[in-house]
Amino acid sequence: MINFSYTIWIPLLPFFMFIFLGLAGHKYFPKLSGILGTCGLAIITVLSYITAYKYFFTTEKVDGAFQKITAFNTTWLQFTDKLHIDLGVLLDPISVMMLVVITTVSLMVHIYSLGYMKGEKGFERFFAFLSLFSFSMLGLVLATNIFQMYIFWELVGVSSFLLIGFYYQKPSAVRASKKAFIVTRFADLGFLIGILILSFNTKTFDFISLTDPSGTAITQGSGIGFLGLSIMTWSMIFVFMGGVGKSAMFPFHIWLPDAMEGPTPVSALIHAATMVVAGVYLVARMFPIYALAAPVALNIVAYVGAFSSIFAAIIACTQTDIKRVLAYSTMSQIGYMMLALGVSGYGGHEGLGYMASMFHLFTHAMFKALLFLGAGAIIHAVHSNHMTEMGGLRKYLPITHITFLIACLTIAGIPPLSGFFSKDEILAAALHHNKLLFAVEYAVAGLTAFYMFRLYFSVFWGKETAYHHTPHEAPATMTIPLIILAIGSVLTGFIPFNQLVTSDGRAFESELELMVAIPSVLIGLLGIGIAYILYKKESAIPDKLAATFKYSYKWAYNKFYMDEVYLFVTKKIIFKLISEPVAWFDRNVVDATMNAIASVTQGVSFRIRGFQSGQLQKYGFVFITGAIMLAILFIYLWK
Amino acid sequence: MDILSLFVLIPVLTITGILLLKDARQVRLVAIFGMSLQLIMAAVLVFLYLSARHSGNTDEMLFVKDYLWFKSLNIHYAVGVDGISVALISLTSIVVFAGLFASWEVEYLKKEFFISLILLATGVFGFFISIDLFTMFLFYELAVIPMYLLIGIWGTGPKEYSAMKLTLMLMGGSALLLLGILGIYFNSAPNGGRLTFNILEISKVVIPISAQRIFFPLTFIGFGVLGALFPFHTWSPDGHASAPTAVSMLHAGVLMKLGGYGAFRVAIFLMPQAAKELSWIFIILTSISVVYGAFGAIAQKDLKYINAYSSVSHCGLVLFAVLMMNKTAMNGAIIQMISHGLMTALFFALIGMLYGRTHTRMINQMGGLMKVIPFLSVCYVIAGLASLGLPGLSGFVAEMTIFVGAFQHPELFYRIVTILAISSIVITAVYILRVIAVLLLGPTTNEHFEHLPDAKWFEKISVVTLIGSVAAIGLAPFWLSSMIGTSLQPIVDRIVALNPF
Amino acid sequence: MSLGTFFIMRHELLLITAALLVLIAEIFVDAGKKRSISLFSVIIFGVITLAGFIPSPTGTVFGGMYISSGTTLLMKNILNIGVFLVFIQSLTWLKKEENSEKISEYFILLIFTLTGMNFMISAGHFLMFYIGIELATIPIAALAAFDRYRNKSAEAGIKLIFSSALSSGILLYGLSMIYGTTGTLYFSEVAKLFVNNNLQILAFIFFFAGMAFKISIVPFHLWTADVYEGSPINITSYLSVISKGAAVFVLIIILYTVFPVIMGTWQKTIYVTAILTMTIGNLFAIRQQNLKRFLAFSSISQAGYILLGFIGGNQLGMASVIYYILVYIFSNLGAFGVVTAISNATGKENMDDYNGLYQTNPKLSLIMMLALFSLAGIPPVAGFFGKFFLFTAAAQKGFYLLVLIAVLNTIISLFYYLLVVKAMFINKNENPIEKFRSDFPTRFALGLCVAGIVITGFASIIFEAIKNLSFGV
Amino acid sequence: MISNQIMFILFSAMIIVFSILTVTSRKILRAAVYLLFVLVSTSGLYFMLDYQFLAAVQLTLYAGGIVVLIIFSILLTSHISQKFEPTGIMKSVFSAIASIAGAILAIITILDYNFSATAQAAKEVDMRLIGNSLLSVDYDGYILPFEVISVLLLAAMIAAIVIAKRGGPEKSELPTLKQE
Amino acid sequence: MSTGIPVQYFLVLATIMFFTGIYGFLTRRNLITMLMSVELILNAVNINFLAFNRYLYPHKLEGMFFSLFIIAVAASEAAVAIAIVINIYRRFATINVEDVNEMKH
Repeated sequence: MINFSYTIWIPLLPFFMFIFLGLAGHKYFPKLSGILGTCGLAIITVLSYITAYKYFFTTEKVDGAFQKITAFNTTWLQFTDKLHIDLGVLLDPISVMMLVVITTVSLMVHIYSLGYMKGEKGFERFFAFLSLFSFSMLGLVLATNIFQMYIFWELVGVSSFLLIGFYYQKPSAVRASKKAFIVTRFADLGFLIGILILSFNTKTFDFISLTDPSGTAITQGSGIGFLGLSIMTWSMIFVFMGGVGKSAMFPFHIWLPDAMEGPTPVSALIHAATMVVAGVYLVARMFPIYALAAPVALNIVAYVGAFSSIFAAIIACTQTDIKRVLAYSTMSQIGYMMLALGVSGYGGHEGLGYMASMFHLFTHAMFKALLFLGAGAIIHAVHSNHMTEMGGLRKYLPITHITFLIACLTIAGIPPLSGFFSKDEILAAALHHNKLLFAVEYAVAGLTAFYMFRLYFSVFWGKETAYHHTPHEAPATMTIPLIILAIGSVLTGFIPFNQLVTSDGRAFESELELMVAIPSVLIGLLGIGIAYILYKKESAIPDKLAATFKYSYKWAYNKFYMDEVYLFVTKKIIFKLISEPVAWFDRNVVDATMNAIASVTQGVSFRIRGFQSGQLQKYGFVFITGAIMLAILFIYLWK
Repeated sequence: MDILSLFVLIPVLTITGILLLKDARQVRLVAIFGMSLQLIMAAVLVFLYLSARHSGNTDEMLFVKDYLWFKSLNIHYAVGVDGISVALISLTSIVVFAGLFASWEVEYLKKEFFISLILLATGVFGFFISIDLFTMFLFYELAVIPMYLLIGIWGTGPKEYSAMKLTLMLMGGSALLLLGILGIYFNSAPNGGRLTFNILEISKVVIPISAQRIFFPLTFIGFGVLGALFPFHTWSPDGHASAPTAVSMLHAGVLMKLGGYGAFRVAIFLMPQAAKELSWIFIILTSISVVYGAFGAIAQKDLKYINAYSSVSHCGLVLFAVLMMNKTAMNGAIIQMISHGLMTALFFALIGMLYGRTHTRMINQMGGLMKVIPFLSVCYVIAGLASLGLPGLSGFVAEMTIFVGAFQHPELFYRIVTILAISSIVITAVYILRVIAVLLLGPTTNEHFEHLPDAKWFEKISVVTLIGSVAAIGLAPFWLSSMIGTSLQPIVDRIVALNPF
Repeated sequence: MSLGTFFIMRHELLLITAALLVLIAEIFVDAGKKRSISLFSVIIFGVITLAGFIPSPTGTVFGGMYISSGTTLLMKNILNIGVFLVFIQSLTWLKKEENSEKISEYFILLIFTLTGMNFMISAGHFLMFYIGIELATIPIAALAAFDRYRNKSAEAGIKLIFSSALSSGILLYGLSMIYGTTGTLYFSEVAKLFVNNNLQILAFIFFFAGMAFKISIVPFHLWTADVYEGSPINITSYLSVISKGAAVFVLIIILYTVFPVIMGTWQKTIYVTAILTMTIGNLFAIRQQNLKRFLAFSSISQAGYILLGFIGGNQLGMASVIYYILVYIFSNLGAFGVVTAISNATGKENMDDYNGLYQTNPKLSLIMMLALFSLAGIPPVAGFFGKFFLFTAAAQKGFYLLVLIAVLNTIISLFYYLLVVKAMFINKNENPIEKFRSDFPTRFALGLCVAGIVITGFASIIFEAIKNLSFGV
Repeated sequence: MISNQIMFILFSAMIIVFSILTVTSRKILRAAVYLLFVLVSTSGLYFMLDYQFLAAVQLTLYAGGIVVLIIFSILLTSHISQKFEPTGIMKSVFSAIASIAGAILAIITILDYNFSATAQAAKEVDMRLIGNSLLSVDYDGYILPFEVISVLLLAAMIAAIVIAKRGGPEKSELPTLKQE
Repeated sequence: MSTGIPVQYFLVLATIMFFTGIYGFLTRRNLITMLMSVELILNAVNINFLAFNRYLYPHKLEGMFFSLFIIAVAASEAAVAIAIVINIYRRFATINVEDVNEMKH
């Protein structure tokens, strides 16, 4: 057995870095903190790669399956004898894979930020927050139990909040960060309730015992029912609610486009590559339960994923802010992953969807980070987010152009780039499972190609725009990560995921299904072609199209008015319909009752002052009547 | 002299010292000296306690001292602590310590201010060390009454009204409590023998269930008033809003904890059967407190009101958890008391400091303070995050323990109510973020705010002490949790023995 | 008849002697030096107070007319302490020019009243009781009208004497019925012969009304406020503390020893009147501006609380009542002492005048606050213990509802006590009462009161001693 | 027998009638005289009950002393022929109701009670017995009250003197009309 | 001498007198007439005591002595009361009880 206990340092190092930079960075070495943070991350990236290597290639498999290795575990908080929150490191294929993804993208983003954030106020704060995020995200994926996951789940939420609101003097950034936090918090409520229901029935938080296919949790969990569904299904639906929030699935997706107010490297890291896939990771982590004990919940996962992906893809076609396009694209792609999980079964080839999902997660992290960083470079050059203010940038930004093109081709699923492989697996899995979902995803593939190339053509080709300052290529700290990620996007498709990351840890055989692959490439090319026609050169056709489908366009452009619904719920319902009445009730009913007691007392006091009339004879009268009344009372009435 | 009585003696000596001072300038030095000593004593107590436990002492209460006081009524001055009291004593020392630094700049009737403040602390310390109901009650009232002067003299806004309301409502609570205590006393020897006020002795017998049914609600509501139980919480917003900084800190941070502690130690521990029988009523009330307080906070504009309603919500959670009557939930309740004590004290300290600079507490009149006074603002954010239950800070530990514990309740009704209570964490997030967003973030709206000074050294001490404690509990909750848990065991055993589920 | 008899009666005899000594002094002291009489009287009285604590035999003399027991001695000693404090407090007032001619009368009359109270307490026969009560009332009426130049004082006198005449008429009617139904007026015999019939209940109620008048129990209390307000302030404190305390002592002794048979009836009577007394007293007190009047209503509500100690008919009840009276003496005299000091120095008696008092006279304010807190029953001062024991005594016999009403009433009372505290500490005033320094006797008396307020509570030995001397039905 | 009853009826009628006149007469001096008649009639009852000593005391102390005191004070404070304004109607009605209710209550209760005479023989009430009892220190002896009442009388004397004594700032000898 | 007359007669008589006195006390405006009413009250009580003593408990003289003392006390009470009444007259220039109400509420 290989000793993995050093892996505890993978999350801890960024944590200490955060404390260190957070407390001391501002005063003592504001300039150096970027380098320090990057170095720290470089170390853990190396550690992660070593771990991945050791785990996948040197650790012995038992019974042909990768083992779940608890590299480190300590009790953090004891609830009851059985229920306790542990903090530890759990290594299994998906967590190791996530280690690689997170550290890679994070390192790239760190390096990129050295250039991108240079000279910004709060440079050291930015790196401190990045470290905090890295710590939280690593803690999340390495969690040994669901409660640890929840802890880090919250922590990534807050790091996301802090980073979205990095430009805290910008009202839109503040609003966006608030919205992101509250929406995900609401979703996390479901997660927490799910955990509670789960733990109440299984009496454990521990992943290994929870997800053991022959363990009590799964075998007994489907029994007890509530409202027609088994308790386990309920708990999994609630848990999934957390995933929906974090992964920006419909209907909790509304925070994601706004989150683009954050600095672009942050969008790349958190809102494209890592944090937003936490929901996918969560479902994958709990996959045996979903697949074996809560199939209804798994179906919900599939449909939510499918709906989100097409929903987002449609919106993405109409947006003009490049980051927003990318954000919806992210949502759409995560929908893919969710769908893949949803259509997967457990074990062997049945688990194709699971593998495909993880595969897509991996490749998506590469190319989406690349897209965002590329977008960052563009924004860096033109100081605007809007496609309408760009055009013909290929001349000014050659490296960005090339890498961006690679990324676009990848996401469009053009072979032999990585996106092709992973998307193909997903479509294959969907086809085997559910034709409707397959059709949806097939359409989404076309839409994806279309809107990505719409973006690409608008920015790098299209009309010649006059710029105030001539755009120039980003510095090396920014271009190097682009190149590295581009290489990654190209190559990662060849990683044999079916050997490494599978639903039951055992390798299975899967081949490229040409029946799926060819049509998907074709529809990708179709999308690219339409985009080429419409956006390669300045043309009036898009506007005409938009005018033709006025209402649908308007709906899509306004994101189907989801933000308005959100506003309605928060402002009108929560604030006007609940909070203000509660506050009013508190002041005017509850408090007023207390005050009324006081004023009634005083009122009575005022009313009865006539008794004390100062008239001696009235005193005597009261005296006599008092005595007589008492006598009557005790002689006749109350003896 | 036993170590526990020192906790009463040191404040008394400090007060005497302040009284004897001729020079008003040294008042705060003496006060801080005394309370620092108290803080050290608290640390020593924790150490002694843990080492005694470590060496195998399994008594329910440690360091028990018992002096006969009123022989004919069997009233004793009896002190003793278990892990719960030790934790709360530590909390009190920390908050008092921070409170003194937060009131560094009090100038008006300085001497009297510090005396009242420490007197208040004396009551609280006394309450936590007492194991005799009479002394407990004595200290309880002793803690309440200085509030009147503290708010009335040094407060702001409609201070006289608030002070009066607060005092009268709390005394109303203690009136019910008195009745409850008498009821317990006269039923403390159902099998004959000597009546007693001693909690430990009473816990060895079973109070007749008919008596429990009467006196449990009285005692629980009595303590509940101080613990801001709906609908007896309305003193809290007004009181906190009018109180000077340190008083809000102490009051919300410590005094409200007397309610939870008492409800737990007296009402439920001594009368578990009635507690179980009637808990559904109070569960409903407390869960209303939890949700209602949070919603109430959303609609407020005054920072202190927001925090007061937030306290209603959080303290409601304490009582809620206590009523669940299992070890985990109760453990959570105690941690929540400590956690809420620390972070609400932190909040009030910060609000006081902000008010001292901006002269307003209306959030809509402020904005963009982060840029101007980053230290205080960051601290405010941390406090807010603690309040909304961010992992790594104490609020999370407390809330999760409560929720997990409460959810272990075997009856479905309780679990559903728990889910309702859990929903408060979202509402909490809403109002906390709203405040942070409006108050600290965004552009600096008011030009007068451009040149506000950031925290002074004494303010930093105050704030850092509290944040340090919040973070310490949040990062390493296991020792606190196990210290409390060990002490809870006999209590829960008794409850379970009397209430087989 | 022997010397022992005299010793048994030493409280009364010493008092009469003291009164006569003052009378003689009055005759022999020159007109210009009358003021020295006050010091002389106080010293004599101090000696008597101390002498009261000398252990002495107890017993029944004059064929059962006079009973002395540990309890009565205790009560008398407590009253002595109270009167001693009142005397010291009145020294400043007596120095005034207009009082110079009447110093000795003041002392003589008060000592005679106290003698009457002592006889009342020690009575073993209703005749003694009646004469005692009259001796304790009639001179006070004259003292209430002491300030002849003030309308209010005269009004107080007339209200007191006429009310008391009416009440003693009713009391006597009741006594006549007791006599008619039992054939005796000796306490010990009445106790045996009493049965619970209608006429006796009527008799008891009338008797109770007469006593209730002295204690200011609602609805027999209406004279209280006017008389307290109008009387010279020291007489007011005497009335509110000593007079009331003595009546309480007598009533509890008589209820416990003479009327145990109709305990059910008097428990109900007390139940009703206690609730009325507390509530009405409190409700009236809320609105008062004049501090004397304020304290009058406060003392009415205090009487209501004291009744809680009666109701159980238990030993604890008597102990708590006696203890509470002791505490009440210190607390109320503390409060009155401050009012007196300020009234003497400035003539101001209104609550508004007290605004901002703490700024100018912090010590007086603190004493006032302490006294009021003691009256309100706030720890750690003695009133807290007193109230606690009263409530415990009532709860011991299961009167929880009554205790609940009482504790709720304490909240109202806390409200108005806090109003005074608020005036002194919180309210701002353009021209507060000026800073002044009280003379030695005032400070001495206040010091004693404060010591009493603080120590009586904590020193459990006091309560235990009282408990040992108390008895139940 | 009959004469007794006639005498009783006579005395009681006088007492009741004059009592009522005392409390209703609108001329103060007449009221005083009616009171005198009541007191004298009462002493007649005492004679009927064989308490000659007390009857004598009643006549001298009450009729002689107190009534004279009252008349003096009337002369000091009122004009002889002064007529009172009639009492307020409400006040009279309520007072009457209270008094009559009280009287009815008391009478019913008294008549309800079965007074049984004791079998013990009556003592002959002569002056010697009275004197002995008054000075006896034993059971049924009244020396202590006797002594105490002397203190009371002394106290009352001093009390009356205190009020009458000069001292303090007199306003004016002639009283001014009360200011509203 | 009193044979043939039941004791109740005396008691009823006394009661009527007593409550007449009370009525007077409650209605007479003049302080001196109020004092007269008090005397009526006390007189009524005396009749009670004596009737009881004679009829029911003639072997002792308690009732009689009580009456005796009541008379004495009444005398001293009247003396003090009249002194105060005269004082009132000097202060208020009236002895109408309804005007003596400077203090109220």
